Amino acid sequence: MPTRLTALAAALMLAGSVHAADPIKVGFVSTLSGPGAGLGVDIRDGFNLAMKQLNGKLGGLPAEVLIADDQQSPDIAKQATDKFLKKDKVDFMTGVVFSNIMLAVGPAVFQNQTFYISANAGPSQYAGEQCNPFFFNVAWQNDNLHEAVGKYVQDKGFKNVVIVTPNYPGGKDAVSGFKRYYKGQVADEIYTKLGQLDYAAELAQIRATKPDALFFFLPGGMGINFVKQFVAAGLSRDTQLFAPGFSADEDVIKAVGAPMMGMFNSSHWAQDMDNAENKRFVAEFEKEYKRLPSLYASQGYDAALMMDAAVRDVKGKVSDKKALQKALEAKRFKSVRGDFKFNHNHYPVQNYYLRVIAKDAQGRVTNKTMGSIFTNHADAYASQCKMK
Amino acid sequence: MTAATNSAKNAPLLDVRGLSRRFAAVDALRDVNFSVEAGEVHALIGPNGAGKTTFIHHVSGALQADSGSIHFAGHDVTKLSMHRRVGAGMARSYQITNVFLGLSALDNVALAVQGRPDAGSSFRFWRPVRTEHALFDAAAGYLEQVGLRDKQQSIAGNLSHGEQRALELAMALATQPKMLLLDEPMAGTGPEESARMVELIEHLARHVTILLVEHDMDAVFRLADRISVLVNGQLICTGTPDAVKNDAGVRRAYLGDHL
Amino acid sequence: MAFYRPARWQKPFAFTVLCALLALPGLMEIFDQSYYIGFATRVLIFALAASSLNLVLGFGGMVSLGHAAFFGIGAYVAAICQQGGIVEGLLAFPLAMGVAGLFALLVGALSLRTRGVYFIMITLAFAQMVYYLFISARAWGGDDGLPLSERMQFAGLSLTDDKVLFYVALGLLTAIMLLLGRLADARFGRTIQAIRENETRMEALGYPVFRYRLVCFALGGAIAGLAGALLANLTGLASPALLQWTQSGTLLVMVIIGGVGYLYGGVVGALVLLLLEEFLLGFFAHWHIVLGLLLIGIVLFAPKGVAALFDKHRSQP
Amino acid sequence: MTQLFLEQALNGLQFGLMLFLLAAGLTLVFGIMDCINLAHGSLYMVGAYFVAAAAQAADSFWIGLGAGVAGAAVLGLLLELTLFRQLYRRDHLSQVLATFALILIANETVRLIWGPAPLMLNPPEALSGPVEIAGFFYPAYRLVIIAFGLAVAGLLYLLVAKSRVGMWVRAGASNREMTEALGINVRGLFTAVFVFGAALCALAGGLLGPLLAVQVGMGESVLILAFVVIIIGGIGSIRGALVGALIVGTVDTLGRALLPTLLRALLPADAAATLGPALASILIYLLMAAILFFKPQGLFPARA
Repeated sequence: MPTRLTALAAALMLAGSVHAADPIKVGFVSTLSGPGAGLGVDIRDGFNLAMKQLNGKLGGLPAEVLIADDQQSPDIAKQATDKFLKKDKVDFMTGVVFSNIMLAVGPAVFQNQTFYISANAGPSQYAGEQCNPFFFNVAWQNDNLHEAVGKYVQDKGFKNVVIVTPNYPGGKDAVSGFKRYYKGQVADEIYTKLGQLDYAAELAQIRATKPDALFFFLPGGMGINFVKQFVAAGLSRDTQLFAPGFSADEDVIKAVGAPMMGMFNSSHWAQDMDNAENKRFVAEFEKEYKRLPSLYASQGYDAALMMDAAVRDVKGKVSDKKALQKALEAKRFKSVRGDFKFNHNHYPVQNYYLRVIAKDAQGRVTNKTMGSIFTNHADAYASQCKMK
Repeated sequence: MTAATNSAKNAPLLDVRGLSRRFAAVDALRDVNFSVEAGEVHALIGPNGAGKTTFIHHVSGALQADSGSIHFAGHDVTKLSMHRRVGAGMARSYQITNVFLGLSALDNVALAVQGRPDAGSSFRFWRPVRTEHALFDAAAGYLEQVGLRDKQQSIAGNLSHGEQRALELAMALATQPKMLLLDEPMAGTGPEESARMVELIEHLARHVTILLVEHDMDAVFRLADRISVLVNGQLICTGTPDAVKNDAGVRRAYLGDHL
Repeated sequence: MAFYRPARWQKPFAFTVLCALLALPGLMEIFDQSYYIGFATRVLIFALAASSLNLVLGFGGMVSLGHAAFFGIGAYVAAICQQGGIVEGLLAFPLAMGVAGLFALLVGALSLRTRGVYFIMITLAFAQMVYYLFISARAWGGDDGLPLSERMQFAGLSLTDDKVLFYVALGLLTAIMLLLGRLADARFGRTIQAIRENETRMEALGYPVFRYRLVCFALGGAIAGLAGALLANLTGLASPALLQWTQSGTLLVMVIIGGVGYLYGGVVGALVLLLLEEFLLGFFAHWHIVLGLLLIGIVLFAPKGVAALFDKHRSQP
Repeated sequence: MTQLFLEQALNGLQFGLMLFLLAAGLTLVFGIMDCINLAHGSLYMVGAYFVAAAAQAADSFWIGLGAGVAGAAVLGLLLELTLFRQLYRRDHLSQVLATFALILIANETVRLIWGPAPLMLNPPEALSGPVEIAGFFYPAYRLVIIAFGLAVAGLLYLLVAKSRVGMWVRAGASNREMTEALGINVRGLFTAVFVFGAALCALAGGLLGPLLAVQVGMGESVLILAFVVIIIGGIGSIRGALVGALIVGTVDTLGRALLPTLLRALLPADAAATLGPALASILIYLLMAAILFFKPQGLFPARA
């Protein structure tokens, strides 16, 4: 559903001649409807907030953001991407939430020599052997947040863990990430259908297993339902819940509320992080959208900042792909997560923190940063990437 | 019935034995024994709701009986589907006119010719039908037999009721039947048309065996060699028109109902 | 519903359109609109799929709500072939047709024994079963679908060039339309149309109705399989979404918009629907509301176009 | 193990009863009006949205449920009067097309009004926790759903089997012409049945809302299941719908729970877990095919 959202300076468009400036075009294909919609909407809102702060410009040039909903379906995403690449001839692509969709649209984007700035999906394929000069991930590699949880669960001495993830590439990455640092017994690995909403059967299975900890990665509405049903089934009495930040951020907290308090999770970003960029981001996001930003929103925001800095760096000459790649790699923007740099595979090397869900000073249930789990952590696949 | 009976030389063309059928709580047909000899016109009569149409449906294969057997031309057709019975030489016309209204009279009959086993398979995907002259020549012949020679190119929907019934007869004939099942061919026709229809059936009867179900008693007594009477799902009498006319049971069932 | 009889202008008109289409890719390149070559290819492919349903629904009178299954199977066969190293379309496309056709034969053999709503729902249920099968098959990509790492070849020509794919799709559509046009007028077409009009009468004329219906159903499935194989090449993905029943509904809508039982009904319907989608969507994101109202309008106020063609008093599955 | 089995059986019962609420209306519309209604799932979706919206506005789940069900009944009434009444006498193709169009309209309208993101509906506070039964904890809310389902099933039984209206409905399902000939206001009866079906849809949607998510497209997948239920049960039969729904609910839930365990003995964990749910969903269709093979009219054919 490509709704043409013209974020370009209207005055300039109306006053200037048609040829005056070819705007920088960004194709934004994301999941904006269905159970995964919360994620895409947050990325979009974060991205748009940055565009607003930049006065609708990227690197000082007028910019246009074309938005399409992939409905969490790989082929709708492919169709929309194709249109953006071939018809609108966009300069950047971004927005995809889910790794399976990323893998479906990636080849067409790379073949077209268009830069993809992933604000979320970080499949292991693109971090390792299939790494590509045109792919950047401004968020994390899929495994990272799971690795952080795995390390924490290991350090805390849990011995019997059940893992629940959806059956898709991101879910596989989650399991391998978690198990890379958690060395104890895994009582059961439960794979659900992507988009599943009723977990009655799985919860009964978990109850029968009697684990002391449960690690789950269920993005969006799936996680919301899972936590609600987990609590309703009375399982929270005997089993400690752990999740990556994806399953314990504002979207889930807002829907589930107080029952989530005390749940530990991992993230590379938190809304209480103490730096000027983040304070401005959180305050303005709340003002604009009347809710707290999630990590997805922070990633969308960073993606826009990253494009802005790179376009400025090449002085608007986005057709010079080599120069643009260098500029993107240089990472000349200030991220809301604090400092980080790109690895040679175009994935971030950054810190990961432990968060816990608790009430903040204003009495809202939200995430609180507890300390760091990893510092300057890179992903496990970078060594397989032959790109320099 | 056994094969021995069927192979007997003078076996009837159609031989129905012990046919029964129940619908819910109603006995539609009860142990009906009925036969049609080759070459005769055999009429089946009975009051409304006696089960005549149900009986015809069973003979033609539109319905399957609970018990009993049907033999046709020496073959056991009890379990055969309708189109196989047609292949064995049984053709039927319908109470309600049943032709393809959108096609010309000639096309209607050609479709019937095309369905014949000797006309070859209809799994032909390329050659336009209109170039298959053999089908249309044969069809024209049947139209002539029923007196519709001048109406070949008329769309069936534009024909008069009587003409449509005649067209249906032509289609039935085109299947080259050994026996024609005519279900109330006079229904809904005016006096003039009925007279023509009676003539037509008389004419056809010279070539083909006919099982006739009809309400029009004048027509029945004029056409039939033998008459069977069905009352409440039971066959109460079979015989020559005169014998049936004088049968006490028939008078009671039939006339008694009316008087 | 009358038997199919082409209008006199139909043939020259179709020929003119064909000639115009031959020039389309060149024109699009001149105007730097090569995106629309892909779009036009999509229209051609859906025209093929809708025409295959039109054969089943329009000519055969079978209201199938599971046609997407054959469409999707064709796409998967193409993707599996490509992964398995069979990249020649001359080999893979007939294979896709064969597998889809055989499956249609199986589904038809089971569901054509039923009538009315049962037939509609059973075709729907079979399609849904296929959908779940493919979703579960990890080897074939499960939920994510099976990607083609590269487009196939056709008679040695690489389909990676959008223009080549366009011409191949155009050529195949032309060939199939030619076949369907001849078929409608040949014995087989006459027979299935007559069966649609009056099943019992045809049975009473000695036609093995079931067999003709089944062949018609399977042929429709095979052609849908061809369309699916082409679509997989266009999008580079055999997606389970192609198998979903809503896809069957969309094909049905195409046929009905274009004209049930008209030779070019599927083609016109695919063109109209995809054009509407491509251009209305930009203006009104919720254009499905308009489409829905339009369809209801067709049903209620243009029964000549739809309902009268399938008179209830006549038999139909 | 018995505990696990018992819990899964309860889950199956809960799922089956919700399917019954959907299938009951559908089977009557099919059976009596001979009308195929693909938009039945949309009534379920719209009903759920009504309930969610009303619950948010009133800040009470129960008020929301009542208001939402009433709203859906009114919508059903409007649809029956304006559209379905025209469709009953049409051929099935027209019905398929018109009700497919309704799905498109319903999905888009809901998206227009409530946006593309799912609505969240929370169960009443008191029911959000677990209760202890037979030595294990079970979500209180699921028990409430089961209670509702059983109550509706009981009510329907009384209504259809014992009341005069029910007699007409049964008569209508088995022989429409006869019922009309007996001078019963069939038109009014149709309207009433349709409205009742719509209300049951909304009830199911509203009750499942807190468990699942209220979102666009939620009606389509459940519609197919409802179809399977009534094919198995026999079109037009309430009893068939109940039995069919319980069979489908139990087979689906138990299959989903036990097949992976079974398969795990034979296959690696993730392969087993992948195959399991899919096999379980196919299980229903295989069951349907088998039942149709032996009883083409379903288990409880309404028509003789």
